[in-house]
Amino acid sequence: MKILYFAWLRERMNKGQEDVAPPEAVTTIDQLIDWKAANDEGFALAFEDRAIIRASIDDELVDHDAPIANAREIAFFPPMTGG
Amino acid sequence: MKILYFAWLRERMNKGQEDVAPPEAVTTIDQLIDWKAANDEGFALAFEDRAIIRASIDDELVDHDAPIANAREIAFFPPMTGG
Amino acid sequence: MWVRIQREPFDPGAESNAFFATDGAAGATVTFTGLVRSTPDKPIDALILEHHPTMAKKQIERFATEAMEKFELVDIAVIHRFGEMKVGEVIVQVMAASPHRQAAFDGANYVMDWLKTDAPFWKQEVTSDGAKWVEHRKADDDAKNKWNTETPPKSV
Amino acid sequence: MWVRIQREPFDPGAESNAFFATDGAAGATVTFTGLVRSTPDKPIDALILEHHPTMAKKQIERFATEAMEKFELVDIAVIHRFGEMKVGEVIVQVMAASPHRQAAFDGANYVMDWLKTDAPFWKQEVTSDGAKWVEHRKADDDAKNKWNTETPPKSV
Repeated sequence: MKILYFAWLRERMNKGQEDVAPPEAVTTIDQLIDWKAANDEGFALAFEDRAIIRASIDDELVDHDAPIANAREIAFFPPMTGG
Repeated sequence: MKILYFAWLRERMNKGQEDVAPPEAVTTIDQLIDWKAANDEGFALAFEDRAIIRASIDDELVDHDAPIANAREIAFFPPMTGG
Repeated sequence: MWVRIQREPFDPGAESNAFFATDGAAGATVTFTGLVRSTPDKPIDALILEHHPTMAKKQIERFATEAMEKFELVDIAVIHRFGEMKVGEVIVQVMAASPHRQAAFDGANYVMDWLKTDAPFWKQEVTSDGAKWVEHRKADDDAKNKWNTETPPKSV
Repeated sequence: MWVRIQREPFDPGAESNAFFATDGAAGATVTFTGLVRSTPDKPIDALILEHHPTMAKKQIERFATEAMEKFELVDIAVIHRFGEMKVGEVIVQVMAASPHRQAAFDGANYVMDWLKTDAPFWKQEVTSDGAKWVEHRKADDDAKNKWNTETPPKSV
């Protein structure tokens, strides 16, 4: 699946997107963050304040306990400041 | 003092304004209406449904019990329908 | 704060742009635009607005001033027409500018609610049957009451 | 109902006029216009908006559709820019048309409140010190809660 990063999360990750292939045991957004953080120091640092980070699956906002099965694209980003 | 009539009140009165000189005993809008109605059949008819008629003294909306002393111009009109 | 009462039609978008140029720096602007409406089940040919000139100006200026004080507005402007207007023409436009969007919404809304019930304008709808006075709507009285203004904007 | 997300500046008054021409027959139109603000105590040179293109369009379309259903609207339209914009340029414009003025106010207000917190845009303020991400405001979360939407507009 593809992960997108936006705003300061993109800056901290130093990339706007990447392809990942988490193991089957990783079934939720939270577990995806855990798994990435364990394998990627930059990610762990960028997601330090995890509670404020928002996520979407295939263009739909989701909570961190949302299942990621069948997700094509997962996006992570700071709270929105549009309008 | 001058009395102004607007909208269907003007049409029923068949005039937009007139000058009146009520006796000293006439001290409120209500008494002015009573006095005019007693002396003017057209006015009595036009003001039949008196409760819905609104009044202003010198460009300020007033209740029917407002004192008319020092009034230069009194306006009578139906409920407003602007905007 | 300014109020214009005029017979001539005006360009609503051009008025908004002029207002933005002056007060857009505030950040948020809310514009209410009321147009002459004709519906299939109640078609009209035109609208004729009668008004009490001096009092209309004074009342709308009062509501606009109150809105400036009540909400955190940088500016508010009102244009209201009188006379005859065709379907699709603008009757009234209220523009409110603020650093805070809710204040801009509330300012324009407040002025419209009070204007509807307490500004001396009277509408006639013109149809093939002639001109007919529009009746005051009870809903308009209810609308202004939502502001809980303890001292209604009238003196004496 | 339509939503446009674009990089190019647009003329807010011309957009309003086009909207009136299509939907003005409804009677009441409320337009919210948000402009790039620079204040003396917090001057900025420009604003840069980053966005998630597909999700931004989808989310705003959802809020606009919900507004159509929730209030008695004839139409609602949203234009939101991304990329770099200068002080005084328009960031966002929402236009809501209804036979009832309160519905038009509520429709535009509702879309703005949800858009602020749940549409994927992120602002950077550009000053002589460089570009700095704007922080999300708690007040914006509170604003959307006033609608008492039991099911927040997100799925899953």
